[in-house]
Amino acid sequence: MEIFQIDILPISSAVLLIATFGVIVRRGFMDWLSAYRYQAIALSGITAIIAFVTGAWELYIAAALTILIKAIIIPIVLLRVTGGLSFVSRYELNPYISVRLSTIISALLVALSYFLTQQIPFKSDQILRAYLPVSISLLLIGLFVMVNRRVALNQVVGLLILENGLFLFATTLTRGVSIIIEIGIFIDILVGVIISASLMSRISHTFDNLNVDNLEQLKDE
Amino acid sequence: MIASILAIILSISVISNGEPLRASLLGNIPTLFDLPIYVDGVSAFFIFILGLISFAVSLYSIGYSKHYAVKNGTSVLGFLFNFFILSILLVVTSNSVFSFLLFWETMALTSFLLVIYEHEHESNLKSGMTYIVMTHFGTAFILASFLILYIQTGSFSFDVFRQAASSTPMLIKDIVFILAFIGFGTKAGIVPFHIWLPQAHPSAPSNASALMSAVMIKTAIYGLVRFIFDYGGLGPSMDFAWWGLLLLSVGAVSSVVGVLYAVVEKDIKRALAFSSIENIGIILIGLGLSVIFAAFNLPSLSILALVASMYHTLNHAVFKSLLFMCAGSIDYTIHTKNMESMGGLIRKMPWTALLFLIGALSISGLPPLNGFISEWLTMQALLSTPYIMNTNLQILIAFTSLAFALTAGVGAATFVKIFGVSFLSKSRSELALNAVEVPRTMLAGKGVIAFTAVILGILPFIGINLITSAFNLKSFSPNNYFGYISLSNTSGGNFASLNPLIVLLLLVSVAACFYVFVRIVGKATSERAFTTWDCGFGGLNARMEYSATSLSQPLRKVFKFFYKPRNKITREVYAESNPYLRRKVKIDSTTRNLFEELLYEPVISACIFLFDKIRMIQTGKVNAYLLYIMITLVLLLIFVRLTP
Amino acid sequence: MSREMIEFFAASGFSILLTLLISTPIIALLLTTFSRQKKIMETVTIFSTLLIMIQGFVLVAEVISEKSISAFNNIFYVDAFSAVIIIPISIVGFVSALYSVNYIGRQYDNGFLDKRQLVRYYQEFNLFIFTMLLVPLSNNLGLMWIAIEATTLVSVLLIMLYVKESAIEAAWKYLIVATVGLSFAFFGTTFFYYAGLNVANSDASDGMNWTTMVSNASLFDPNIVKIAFIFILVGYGTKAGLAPMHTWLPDAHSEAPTPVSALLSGVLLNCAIYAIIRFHIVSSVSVGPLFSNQLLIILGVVSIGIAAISIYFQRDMKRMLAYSSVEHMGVIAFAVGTGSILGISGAVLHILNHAIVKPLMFFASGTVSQKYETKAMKQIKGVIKTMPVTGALFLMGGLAIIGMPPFNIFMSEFMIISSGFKSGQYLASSLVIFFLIVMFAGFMSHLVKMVFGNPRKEMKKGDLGRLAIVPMIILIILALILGFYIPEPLQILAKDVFNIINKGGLSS
Amino acid sequence: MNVDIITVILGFAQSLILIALSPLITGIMRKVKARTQKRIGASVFQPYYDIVKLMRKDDVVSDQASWLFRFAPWVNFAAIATSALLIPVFIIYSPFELVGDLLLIIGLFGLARFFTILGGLDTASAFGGLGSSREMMLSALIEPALFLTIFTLSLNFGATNITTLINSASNLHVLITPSVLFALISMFVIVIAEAGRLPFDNPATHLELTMVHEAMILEYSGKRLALIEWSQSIKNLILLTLMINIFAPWGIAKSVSIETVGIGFAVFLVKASVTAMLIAFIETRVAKWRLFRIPDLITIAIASSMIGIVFFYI
Repeated sequence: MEIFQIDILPISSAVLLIATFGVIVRRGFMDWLSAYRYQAIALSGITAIIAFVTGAWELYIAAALTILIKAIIIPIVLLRVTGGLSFVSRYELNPYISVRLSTIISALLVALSYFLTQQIPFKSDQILRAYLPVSISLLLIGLFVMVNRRVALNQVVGLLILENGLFLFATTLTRGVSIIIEIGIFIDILVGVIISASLMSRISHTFDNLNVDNLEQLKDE
Repeated sequence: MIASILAIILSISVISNGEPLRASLLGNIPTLFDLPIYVDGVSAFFIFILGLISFAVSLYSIGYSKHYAVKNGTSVLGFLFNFFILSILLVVTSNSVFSFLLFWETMALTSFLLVIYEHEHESNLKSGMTYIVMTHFGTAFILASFLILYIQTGSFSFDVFRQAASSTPMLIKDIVFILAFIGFGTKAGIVPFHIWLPQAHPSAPSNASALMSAVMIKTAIYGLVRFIFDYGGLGPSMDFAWWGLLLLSVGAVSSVVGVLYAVVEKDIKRALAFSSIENIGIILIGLGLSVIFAAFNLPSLSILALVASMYHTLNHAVFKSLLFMCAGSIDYTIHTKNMESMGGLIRKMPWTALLFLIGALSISGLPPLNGFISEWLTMQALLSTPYIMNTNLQILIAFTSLAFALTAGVGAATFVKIFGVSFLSKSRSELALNAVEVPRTMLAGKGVIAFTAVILGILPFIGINLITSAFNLKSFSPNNYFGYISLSNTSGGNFASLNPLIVLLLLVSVAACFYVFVRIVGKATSERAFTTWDCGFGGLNARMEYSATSLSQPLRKVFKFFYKPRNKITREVYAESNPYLRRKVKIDSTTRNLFEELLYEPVISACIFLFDKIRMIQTGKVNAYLLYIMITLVLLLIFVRLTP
Repeated sequence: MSREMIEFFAASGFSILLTLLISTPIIALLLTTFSRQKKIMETVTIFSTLLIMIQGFVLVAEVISEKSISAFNNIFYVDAFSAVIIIPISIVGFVSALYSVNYIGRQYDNGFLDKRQLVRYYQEFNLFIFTMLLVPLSNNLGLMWIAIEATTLVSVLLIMLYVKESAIEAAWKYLIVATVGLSFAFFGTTFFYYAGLNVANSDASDGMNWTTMVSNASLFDPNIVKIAFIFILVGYGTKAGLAPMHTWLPDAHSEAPTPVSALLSGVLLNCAIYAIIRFHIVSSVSVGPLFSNQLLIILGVVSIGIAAISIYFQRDMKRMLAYSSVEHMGVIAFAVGTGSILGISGAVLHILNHAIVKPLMFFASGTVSQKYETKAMKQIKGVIKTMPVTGALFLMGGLAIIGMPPFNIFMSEFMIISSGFKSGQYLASSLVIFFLIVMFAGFMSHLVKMVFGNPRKEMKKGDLGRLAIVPMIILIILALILGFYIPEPLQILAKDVFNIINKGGLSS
Repeated sequence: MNVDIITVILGFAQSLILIALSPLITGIMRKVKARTQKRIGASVFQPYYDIVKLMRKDDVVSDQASWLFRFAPWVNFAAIATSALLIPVFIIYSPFELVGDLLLIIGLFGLARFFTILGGLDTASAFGGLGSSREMMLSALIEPALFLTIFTLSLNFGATNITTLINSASNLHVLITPSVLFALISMFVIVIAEAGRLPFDNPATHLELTMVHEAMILEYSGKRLALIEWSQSIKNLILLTLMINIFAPWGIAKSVSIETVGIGFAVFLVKASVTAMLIAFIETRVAKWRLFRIPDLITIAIASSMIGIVFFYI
């Protein structure tokens, strides 16, 4: 049991990270979507693991919800939106920072998150030690993706990564005590995605692509 | 207007029974800051000035506001005007930091609204902006100084400040004084914070500018007096000497700069505004001297200087309001403030001319009018420098007196010019030709003030005793109003003395005697009118006479280094072949305003440049926005991580 | 206040009040949804907001007497500080509902909006009110987070009301930036909760409750608390428009329909600040006030500075107002950071004052821009001539917002700056004064140019409808009164808030 | 000194004498000047004849002129005559010694000048304006100089009250301290300037290039012109008297008796005429300066009195 834990925790976190890097290195939207799916699945897996370790039954629900919402509903919604979109708006052609450099930067971010979490007393809590840095790095990487990408869709993807980090963090720390909150968060995310989806469709109707560069009219000139 | 009369009565009553009067404006309404009222002699003195001036000016406004009635109702003007008076009144009576600042800002606001009352002209808006921003800037300094006192004493009440004055450490006092000086100085229009004054005063309706120049900028003097004598806890100690020095030198600079700009000014109200700067300078000189004397423990001289300064405050209030009202009357009838298009008004509006003449005489400090008295007192104060046991100070004061003398001389020239150009000789424009005398109420308003000026001139002890009792100083003079002002020197001999009443009598009697004498010697002779001698060319016209610009041309040339005049000469010649045969030569001579060019413009442009760079963060790129968040977060996190 | 007391209150009928308060907007929402008639929707909305206002005041009265109320086993907890937020919500909600009738109605008549959008507007309006009400009421910080997130989503929908490029852009930026920020906020919240978990004596069930957190805060691990507070500050700071996270704010506030802008500026920002301060209390109980005070002061000064500087360059009326909101949020943060009684009561008053004056300004500018058919300040001249009443109100509001007496903000800013000096923050306070002057100059010059001067010839005189004027009149009267006189209850509130913030949270 | 009725009478009389004598001094100056220029020149009493003649003549007044034009000469004369009443001439006493001091005299001169300038401006003549503007400039500079001189004197003699001042001056044994010397220099310059003599102004010409004062009063005629001329020479004599009584107070009567007063009067006459001659000589030596070099001269006066002050303190 102990051994199992010791191995499974780092491995699962590694899987999660790999899935995340998948988003960074690839260019096409579909690839991200798949990467995001993997990430979601990994996430639910981790949730299940935590549930198993801590024996908190609510977390199984959380895991199920994760699968349901993140791996199924959200991708579908996004596909709906981007269905009628042109090639340009579905592929990130020229991000601000090149793929290689962005990979390095996200690696740095991971390192940073490990560095930052050093001062938190884990009280020899394996789960925390394994997942807290990962969740923070997910947070930072998600933000970085949003900063870096020019296409609205990809920013949403970044946002989703960020939310995943959030979710992982929450489950890791709170062990899913207040399930109401969890559900509320899920709903929030869902609504957020839906709204952003409708916004994106509106953007694409108005500007006939999803390029964020269109959205620079409002500024202090 | 009735309020103003009440104000006079109140102040007189307070002065007469030196007992300070206390009240709370909001009674027992629970506010975090109540608005206490505190009227002692000093406030009462300023209330008296306010009451006197506002009474006359309100009288004047009755007629004057018809000027605006045609455009839009006078109700707004009236409301602002009265609110303005009220706020000034409350400023000089309020007894806590909060209420003081509250009414101070209200005063600024109402005066600002008065300045931009004619908001059809862009220029007025601009000058209004300059004014309100400058005065706000000043208020910030005042606030700072108050707050330092507050930290020191832990209370907002002026009473506590008074009690704590002695215990406050000198360093704090110095800082507070500097801040307060800059703050109030901005309101008073000392150089180099004066630039709003010549813009704001001309823009306002004349009754308002009369009040602003006569009373509002005096509230700054009030504040200074309070700070120096009450909260500064001025005492016989060398530490205070440099306060006086500062006041003195700034006063000297202000007076010279003000008068030098005044003398070359073409716009009558601008000229008056500049001369306000000059007079504030003179007041500050007196104040500074009084502080210095006090610091060197020479109470009687200190009293002399203080009296001189306060007397000049009173006088300036009187004649400056008079002059502004006259300028307003001119504007009222011929709708211009430019002296180049006036002239010959003395025939069209004799009474206004007479009143303006009185004002001009007294502001030029000529006997036997009130201006002379206060300048005489100030000069005497300057002449008493040998008592100060510090050579450097003595020499510096000597230089100050040079500045003062220069001011007096050029000041007289200024008003000779203003009166001469605007009232005398031929009318320079159609407007001036069909000028008419202004309605009675306006004349009445001016008349009251002019009368006061004469009275204060020939019976100086009315004023002096008012001041001495208001500031409860021990009077250095007999109490009968016809006595001599006399100062004795070290050897007990008579240092100097003056009795303006007798001077007046002498003048009149001498004139009378010699009139008789002349009539006896040269029999009765007739008088016939003929055209002015025109060197036989025939037909002198208005374009041949001296204009405002040409009158001041020699002075402009003498003080070239200061004015940096630019003469733009445009010639039209009949034939290119002969450039000396000209159809028309046009000379446009403009003087530069050094302060705006060398001080303000660079600073402002630098600030704007900097700000322009800073605001560029609003790029409009959502990515950039996210980046800011990321950077902030990471930096803060690292900060926390590194500081356990 | 002990747990038994809280139980007692929960058991007795006070929670009914809360239930009513919360359910009112929901009912209104349903009514609007079913009756799609313009008139009915308007009346319903006005009525509901009026009801909310009354209930809000009753609740505040309760709070003043009872110090704190909690209900639904501590998911809801109302104390003086919540009351401070509830008052603006109820007032601004009511007046903007009033104003909507004229403004939105006019848009509808002019065909800028169609029927569907009109219905949507009123639905979302009520929903928005509901979500905002939830924030100060909820004791459970997770719930509070959800409420704030919900406000974001609803307000995004409201901004999307117009199908304009600019509106879409603003909505997008708002959505993205605010969501990111809020996820950080959630991070922080969870972190705090975790800190609570580490404390032995607390059972996990109500660990999310603010009351529990504060009572245990002294035992928290300082490192965790610090990191957590950073996240909170950045997160909710984004929502509160503290620089440099304020960048979305000018766009969103300027593109929203005017009544909504009023709500966003007047109330929503306060809600976010409220959240920050709640956590500020916890962290100052745990690691001492110095840490969070410093951060608040720094962010506050930066916000004031950037806002003041940007105001000078603005061309769009509503953007300028938005920046001034940023500036005022900065002032509030600064005030809380100074932490003395003067500062806190100043902050309380400032929250209230800003919530009174800013909507006034938005309404006025909305009316003006409807009259002149532009928001560009260059083309607006001589408002005082074309619309005497609105012009006068506009001028007064402007003077109030830049802190001129005899209006209310002057008083609160005076208190705040003096407390800044009092608490020894000389540099920061001097900077604040300086930036306030800059802001004054910029704002004033714009205001004067708009209000005075000569309007274009073809402009015809006349204000726009009584319903456009009435709300402004109400507000300006409030502003004037509060400029001189602070009613007894308010002073009590201020004192209580001070106790809450300084004396270890729970007022008692 | 003990004040009795005779003293008062004398004190009053000396002022009248001063007023009466002033044209004579002007005449002396002219005579000396003529002589030095190898001319016979008019008699020393010519100024009296002129004044009387002018008084008998009709006035021609410009149709532009207002009441101020008619009023100005009287104010001018009254002011100057009044200031004549204030100064001790040959006995150290003036009945009005407490009425005013040197500063008052400056003030009265200012008053006189004020009205003269206005009178010059009133008639809309180009000459008047020219004269007035130049006079404005000069007066604006001369007044500070005069004030500073008085400053120096009051430092040295501890008063601005003339009687006290002269008294203490006459009591001093060694009079020429550096400070006083500098005061003297500036005083002398001022006297010349105020008298409107060369190099400042040339009272003899009527060319717009050279004249200042004469241009201003160009429009006056008859009685008023007489008054102006007279007041001008009174003013000169006043300044002369001040100068000699302060800087060379030898022989001035300190007590009232026939011989002292006689001596005093005689000495006064001698000193006055000598100084007048001196000025006249100087005038023949120099040419009229360009208008804008004159400020330099006045600046010299100011500077020297400043130096005087500094010397006093050091």
